[in-house]
Amino acid sequence: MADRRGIPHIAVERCKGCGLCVSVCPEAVLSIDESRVNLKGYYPVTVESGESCIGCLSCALICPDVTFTIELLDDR
Amino acid sequence: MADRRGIPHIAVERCKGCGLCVSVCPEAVLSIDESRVNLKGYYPVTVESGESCIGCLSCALICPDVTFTIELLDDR
Amino acid sequence: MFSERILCAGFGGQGVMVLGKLIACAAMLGGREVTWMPSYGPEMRGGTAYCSVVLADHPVGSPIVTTNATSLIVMNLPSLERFEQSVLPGGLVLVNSSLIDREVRRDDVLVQTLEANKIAAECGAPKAANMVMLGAYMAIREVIDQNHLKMAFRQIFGTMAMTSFELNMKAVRRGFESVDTVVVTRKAA
Amino acid sequence: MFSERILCAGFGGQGVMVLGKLIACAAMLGGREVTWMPSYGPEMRGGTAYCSVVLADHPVGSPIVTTNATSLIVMNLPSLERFEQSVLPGGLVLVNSSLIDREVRRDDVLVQTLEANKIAAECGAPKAANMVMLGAYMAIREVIDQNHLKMAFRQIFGTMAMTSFELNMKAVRRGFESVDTVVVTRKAA
Amino acid sequence: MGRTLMKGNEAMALAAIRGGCTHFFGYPITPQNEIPELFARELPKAGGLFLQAESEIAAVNMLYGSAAAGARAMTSSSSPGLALMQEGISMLAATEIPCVIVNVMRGGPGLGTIQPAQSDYFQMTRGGGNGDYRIISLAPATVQESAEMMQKAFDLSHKYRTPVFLVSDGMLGQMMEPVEFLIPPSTKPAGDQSWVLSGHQGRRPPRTIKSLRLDPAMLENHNLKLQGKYSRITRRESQFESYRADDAELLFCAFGSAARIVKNSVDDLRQNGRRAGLIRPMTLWPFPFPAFRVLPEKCKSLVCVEMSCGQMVDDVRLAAGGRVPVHFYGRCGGVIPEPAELSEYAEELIVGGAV
Amino acid sequence: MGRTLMKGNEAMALAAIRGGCTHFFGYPITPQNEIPELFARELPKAGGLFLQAESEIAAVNMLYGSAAAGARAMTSSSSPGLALMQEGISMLAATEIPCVIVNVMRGGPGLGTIQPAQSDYFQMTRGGGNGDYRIISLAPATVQESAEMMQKAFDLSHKYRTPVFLVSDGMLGQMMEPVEFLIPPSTKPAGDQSWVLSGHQGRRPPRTIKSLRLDPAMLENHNLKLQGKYSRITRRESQFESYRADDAELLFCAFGSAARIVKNSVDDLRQNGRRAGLIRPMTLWPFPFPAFRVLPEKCKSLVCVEMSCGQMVDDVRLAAGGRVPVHFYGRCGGVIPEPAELSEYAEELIVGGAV
Amino acid sequence: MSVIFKKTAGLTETDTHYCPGCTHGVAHRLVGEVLEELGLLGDTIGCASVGCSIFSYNYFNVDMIECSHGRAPAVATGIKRTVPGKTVFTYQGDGDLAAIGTAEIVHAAHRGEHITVIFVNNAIYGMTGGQMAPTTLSGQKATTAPTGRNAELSGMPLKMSEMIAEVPGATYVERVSLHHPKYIRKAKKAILRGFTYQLQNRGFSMVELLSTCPTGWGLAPVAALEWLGNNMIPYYPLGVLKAPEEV
Amino acid sequence: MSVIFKKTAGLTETDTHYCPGCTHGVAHRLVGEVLEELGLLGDTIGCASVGCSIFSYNYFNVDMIECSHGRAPAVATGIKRTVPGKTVFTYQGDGDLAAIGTAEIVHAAHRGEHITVIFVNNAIYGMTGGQMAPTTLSGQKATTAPTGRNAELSGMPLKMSEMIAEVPGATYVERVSLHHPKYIRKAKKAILRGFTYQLQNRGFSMVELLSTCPTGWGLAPVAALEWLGNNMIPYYPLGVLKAPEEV
Ligand SMILES: Cc1ncc(C[n+]2csc(CCOP(=O)(O)OP(=O)(O)O)c2C)c(N)n1
Ligand SMILES: Cc1ncc(C[n+]2csc(CCOP(=O)(O)OP(=O)(O)O)c2C)c(N)n1
Ligand code: SF4
Ligand code: SF4
Ligand code: SF4
Ligand code: SF4
Ligand code: SF4
Ligand code: SF4
Ligand SMILES: [Mg+2]
Ligand SMILES: [Mg+2]
Repeated sequence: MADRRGIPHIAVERCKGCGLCVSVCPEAVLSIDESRVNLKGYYPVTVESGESCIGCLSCALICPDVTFTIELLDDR
Repeated sequence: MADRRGIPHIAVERCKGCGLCVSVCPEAVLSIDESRVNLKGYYPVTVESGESCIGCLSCALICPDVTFTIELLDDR
Repeated sequence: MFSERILCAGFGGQGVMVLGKLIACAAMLGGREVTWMPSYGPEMRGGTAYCSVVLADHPVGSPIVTTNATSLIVMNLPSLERFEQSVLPGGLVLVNSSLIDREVRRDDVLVQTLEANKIAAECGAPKAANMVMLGAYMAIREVIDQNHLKMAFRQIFGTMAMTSFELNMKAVRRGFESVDTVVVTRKAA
Repeated sequence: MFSERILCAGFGGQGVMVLGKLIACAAMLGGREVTWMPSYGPEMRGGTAYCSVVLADHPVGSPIVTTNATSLIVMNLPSLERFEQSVLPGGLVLVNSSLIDREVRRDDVLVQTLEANKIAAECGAPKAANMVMLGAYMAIREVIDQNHLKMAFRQIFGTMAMTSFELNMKAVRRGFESVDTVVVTRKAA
Repeated sequence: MGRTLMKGNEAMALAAIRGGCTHFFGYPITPQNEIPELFARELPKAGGLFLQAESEIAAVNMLYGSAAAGARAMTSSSSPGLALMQEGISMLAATEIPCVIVNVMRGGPGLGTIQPAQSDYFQMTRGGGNGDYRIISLAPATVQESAEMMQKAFDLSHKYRTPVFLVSDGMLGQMMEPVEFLIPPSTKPAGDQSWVLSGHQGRRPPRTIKSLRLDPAMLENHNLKLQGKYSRITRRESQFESYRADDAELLFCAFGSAARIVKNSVDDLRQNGRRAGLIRPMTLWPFPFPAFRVLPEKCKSLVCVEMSCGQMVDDVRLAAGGRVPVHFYGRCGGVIPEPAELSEYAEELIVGGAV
Repeated sequence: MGRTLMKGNEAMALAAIRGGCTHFFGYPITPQNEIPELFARELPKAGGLFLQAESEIAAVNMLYGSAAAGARAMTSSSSPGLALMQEGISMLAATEIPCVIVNVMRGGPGLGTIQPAQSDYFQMTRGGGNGDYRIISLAPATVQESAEMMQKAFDLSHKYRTPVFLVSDGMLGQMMEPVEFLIPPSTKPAGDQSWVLSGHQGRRPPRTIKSLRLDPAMLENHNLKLQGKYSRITRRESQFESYRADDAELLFCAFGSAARIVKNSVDDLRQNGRRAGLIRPMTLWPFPFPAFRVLPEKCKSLVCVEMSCGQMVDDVRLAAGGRVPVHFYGRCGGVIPEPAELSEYAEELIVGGAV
Repeated sequence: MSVIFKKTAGLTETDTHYCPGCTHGVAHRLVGEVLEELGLLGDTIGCASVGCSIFSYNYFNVDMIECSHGRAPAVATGIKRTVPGKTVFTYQGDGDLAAIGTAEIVHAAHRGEHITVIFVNNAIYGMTGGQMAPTTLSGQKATTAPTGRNAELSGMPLKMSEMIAEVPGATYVERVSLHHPKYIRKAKKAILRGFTYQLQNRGFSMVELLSTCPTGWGLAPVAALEWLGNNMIPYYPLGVLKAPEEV
Repeated sequence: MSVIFKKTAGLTETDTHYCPGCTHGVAHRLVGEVLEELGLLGDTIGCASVGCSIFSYNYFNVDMIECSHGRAPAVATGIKRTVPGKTVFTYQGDGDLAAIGTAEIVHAAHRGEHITVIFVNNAIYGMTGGQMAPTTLSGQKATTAPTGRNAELSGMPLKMSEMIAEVPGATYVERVSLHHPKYIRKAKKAILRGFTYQLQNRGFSMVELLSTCPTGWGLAPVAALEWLGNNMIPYYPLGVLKAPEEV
């Protein structure tokens, strides 16, 4: 499992900055980006350390706004 | 128990002739009197063999129109 | 303008509703305008059931007969008590004397009594006292004929067993005939 | 007849409702007729919150300020987008330039910008940007005085902790003063 | 079929089936029980569905779902049951769902009685639900007409995509009269089905049936659209019967059961040389104002007769527009007026100089 | 207390408590939630009871029970919630139970919107429940009046043993205005309690509160008794405000929120030299017909303004009785008219020669 | 000589309008007796529902209120919350309680209202002429189920007592029957228990009484008793469904 | 490289109006995914209820109808009985389903309607601003319970699933939670099962989803997830309350 590599993509404009994904990511991949505001007026989430992503889908499962698309790097 | 003696009194004008009391009397004390019609227009129940009454109250308990008053002959 | 306003009244089980329906239906088949209107609701329970029938040669307005009946058909005592005053002077009161043991007190109506229950029993159809009354009514008020009545039976009961149809018609006929044979009390109109 | 019609608008958490209430209440205590009317309902959620305040010397008819505002107090960009056209020519647009980085496009209104969030933070009350705006409004439109404002605080917040009261009043004062110290863009009326 | 003797309730139910009604949802209440009972017997045979709901509220909402899914559906009830349906009816009107709702009126207020009355005129013509909406309201006066109007009700409801009331009462519902089914049975309307919920099959965008519009401008537009429809209906669909009215000095106005009784007394009055007549609204909404536009030249007064304490009289007054006085005669609580008392009332008006 | 800035909803709730209200039953709905929320906070402190019901139907029936047991009780809701209460309201009227029901109106039909409207005028003046009954219907136009009318509502309801509506809307309910509580707090009415359910204690025959009367004559009598009460109320309790109406050529008629806006445009029109005025019904039922009995000599037309598609206009037409034309101007769906558009409309009428 | 049974003072002198043999009358008597025995007649307010028992306000010797169809538990709530010292009960049929009044009964139980509900289940709408109720048995005929209740169309009969017993606020729920004197004695005990819990402010109590409707069922009165015993009891088992720990 | 998660075609492109962190969005996604996976999007009719989820008709990629508050199960009944071949579901909040709509949900279950009910229990009235619901926990604050729900006044919170499971016509009732990815996976399975039973015409299915309302609860979104786990689950135990014998 530690070998599994995921790539999270975020539809940033749909994000409401609720932080649920951040709270459930086991690898601390995500963080809220307080440096900017999206069109909806929220601080959106951002991929902080994409390389740690294990493609566990937790973020995608909990995100109420379905912002995530997750790819699996299957060549590893 | 066989010694117990009851006297059933019937408020005949309240009787609707449904026959429920007749059906539950263990001693066949009661019967419907088809020879007359009460003011309400029903064949009322009548005490046919009062001497057999054991005062079990079955008739009184089942009568939907609360026609019965039952006395106990306690000198026996 | 012809207008016959009938009240049929009795106990719940005596078939007064059907009696009224048969009159209305037969008259309709005879070309009249008719209405039939039941009493309805919980007060019927165990109490008096009655219906109003209006026969006319023009569209009927009120189907309810209250104080202006031209005919009253009563099957039991409480109904006579309740409706005796509803008949217009000169009207008809048809009394089932099997169950009504008092006289009609009005002296301005036509009274016909007959022992409908007894006659019905004699026909072998003890429940058909209403048919006996119907027959008597037909004899006195000549507004419906036997043919239309037969058709009315069909319409109301659908395909009815032949035997019960025959029994009912027999009771009707006996009622019809009894008007001449039983004691008739006619008081001045 | 005196009539001041104010729109206060911003994000949900920015305190625009309270800002409006304080203006209305202080003006009432100063003897004016006033109304305050919020936007309400689920569309508020996360979106723009705004309220209308009307101050007058006669009973107020419509409490809703739509196209005829005499003053607009905007705390964020979406609110400016939405309400910029609602101000009457010659009216006032008070802009929180901490969160609004574009210019007012109208050239027929009086524009005052101030960095309310920054000033509030400087006061040690980072959430009191609305109070800073209030102070600036009071400085420009002389319709309420500090005393009535203090009484309004009591009426609206009840017994408020003295420290937070002082902090809020400090923010109001800094807003009041800032009107002379910050860059003022006045366009021809 | 020829003429058959039938209760008004039965005639309505049979006519509905002929009118193509396939789904009935209802809750028992006197004096309309013959309607659901007949449907329970007959609809399954015709391949339709009779479903007893747990309440009138459930019934009207089942109706909503069924009609939204494309059925010719209906419900029926009596006065207090109608009161419970008001929210649902407002919803049906707002979402423009075609369906038929029968009210076999009984006396009120509250539980009142199970005897006939006409005291739901307001309920039938001015909502009771919230918001601006109108329901076409048909008022038969005979069993024959009950049947005919029932078939027509379905057509109207589809023509205008709107619920339609059929307003009967305990008298019309319970009485038997000869009926002949003359209108041919309806076949399914080929009309516009573009609003029906049917599943998008991936071939079109999803459909939504809804009433909520949080943007006031949008809701106002929707209301104006509805009002436009209501004016069209008002212009085209109001109906009345005029009975010996042409030269009437005293003009009655009455509907349904009351109207049949008034006819008797018009005849009586005429026989006594009084020039009486009747205008009978056959649609309660739209009220037949055109019937009153030109009053008979000699008309001296209008007399509104209702089996209520006076509700339609508002519309009669509006129709009269102050040109002639409007009198009111009403009986209520299940009391049915007699022709004689109406004639007497009219005579008094005439003698008193009111006419 | 002096003048306090307060929402209309809050003012009504506080005034109710001052008016002696001890029991509140209600179900949440926008835009009236401040009412139950204030009661939830304040009633227990005052020894009263706030109970959240499972629905509007339950609320109105709890109200019925509570008031029948002698409480000064009330409920409040908004348009669709009122639609659900119709059966219960008919029952309250039939059994003559004093209580107060607030409607903070929103736009319809159906769910419509949560924004203000006046499209429940019919619902508030012509039932919607079954049967012949009327509810006193008070329509404030300011927050101050909301408070005053609320206190008055309880007194009226007890005076006549009848439910009373307080008709507010989303605008009046949500807006803040200065309020001063001038009417002294009510103490419990010493009035007739002979109908209250209290247990007979073996000292009197059991009491029954009921609406059902199967004998038509009895139900008709009961209805006539109710109608007698309604005529007394009609004679005594109708109320209106007349604003610059004495010499008006163009006379507006509007109530509640719409009326406040009309006042602005009356002033505007006057400034432009137009003789405009306003009659503002403060009671919707009884409608203030006396206000129109004598129209200003110069009055050339009436203009009914409503935040609806036109409901009160029926009553205005009845009041006008054909003497002057009645025009209608309405906005709906949550749209609130602006004084300017009303003035413009009036100017057009004047220029067009209608006035 | 001593009188061992006479008509309770809990009932008025008015004769009932019930059909011959209808056990509504028995239910009335039991409630009247219990209220009399507990000395509560002067302090009770009863809520009549819409069904054949609507006229119960004429029969119980207590203050009574007529409630709209199904709403008696809400009305009772309003009363009890206003005069908590009074004893408040509802008397409801199965159409009233198990169909249109479902929300009101569930939520009175849910809130734990200190009221007693007398639930007369006769598996039919008696008053309106024998329509199917939620409680009508499978296969049982009714005017709106002319070929008998069909579970495919209308589901299996609803067991209200089982359902209400699941509601946290319900304190005491028992089902009893009125088809035989032996059972009637038990029924009375249950009613007594229901009112006793109310007196102790121990929350919501409901007693379901299986009852006959000879008219609606189209059976003679005695046959109706038998039908109840043979058909209803197997589907609606008798007994306590919920009771509080005794204190 | 392969996409292992992307937005389902069961949802439209419209952004939701829900507050940040509100798990209504998660519930929507699960329903959308299940419908997509079962290939039902083109053949489904959804019933939106009155609550925060009223606009769900804008979000689900299926035909939808707006239902009056509480009445969705009756509307769904009308639809399903008219087009039995379509998949019909309701999406209801706890105020909608457990308060005003109690009768409708009980009777849809009672009749064994072949529909699937998605019951989003967030223990509060979200839409109207945080009033107490029948499901609000003991002690939990709400705008109409300013000092917290008081069981003496309002009873203990209502367990709808337990109650509905008692109704004979209910086929499948399960309670799941949305507060954590692990539970969300289970929730999806439950929803899948609910719709599958409907496809098999096996009667009424209901899935209760414990959900958050950060706004109504006055908690930050993440804190709300925790609150759900710590407070709701102990009172509303998760799991299958009723399921059919597998065939
Ligand atoms: C709102 C409303 N709907 C319907 C009715 C008609 N109705 C009167 S009694 C009744 C059912 C009675 O059945 P039940 O409660 O089982 O009592 P029973 O007569 O069997 O004792 C109905 C549906 C009504 N009065 N009010
Ligand atoms: C008849 C009616 N009563 C009340 C309302 C107001 N109302 C709208 S949503 C709602 C409650 C919503 O709560 P819930 O069902 O729990 O959904 P949530 O918002 O929590 O998801 C209420 C009471 C209404 N629209 N209609
Ligand atoms: S897939 Fe798992 S590891 Fe990757 S970002 Fe999401 S939660 Fe973190
Ligand atoms: S869960 Fe979704 S909405 Fe919330 S912060 Fe993460 S990406 Fe944004
Ligand atoms: S008391 Fe018992 S024995 Fe005596 S009559 Fe009654 S039932 Fe028969
Ligand atoms: S049970 Fe009562 S009513 Fe029936 S026959 Fe016996 S005494 Fe008469
Ligand atoms: S109809 Fe049935 S329940 Fe009603 S009184 Fe008659 S037997 Fe009893
Ligand atoms: S109010 Fe609550 S339920 Fe509604 S959207 Fe916001 S968080 Fe979700
Ligand atoms: Mg029953
Ligand atoms: Mg909720």
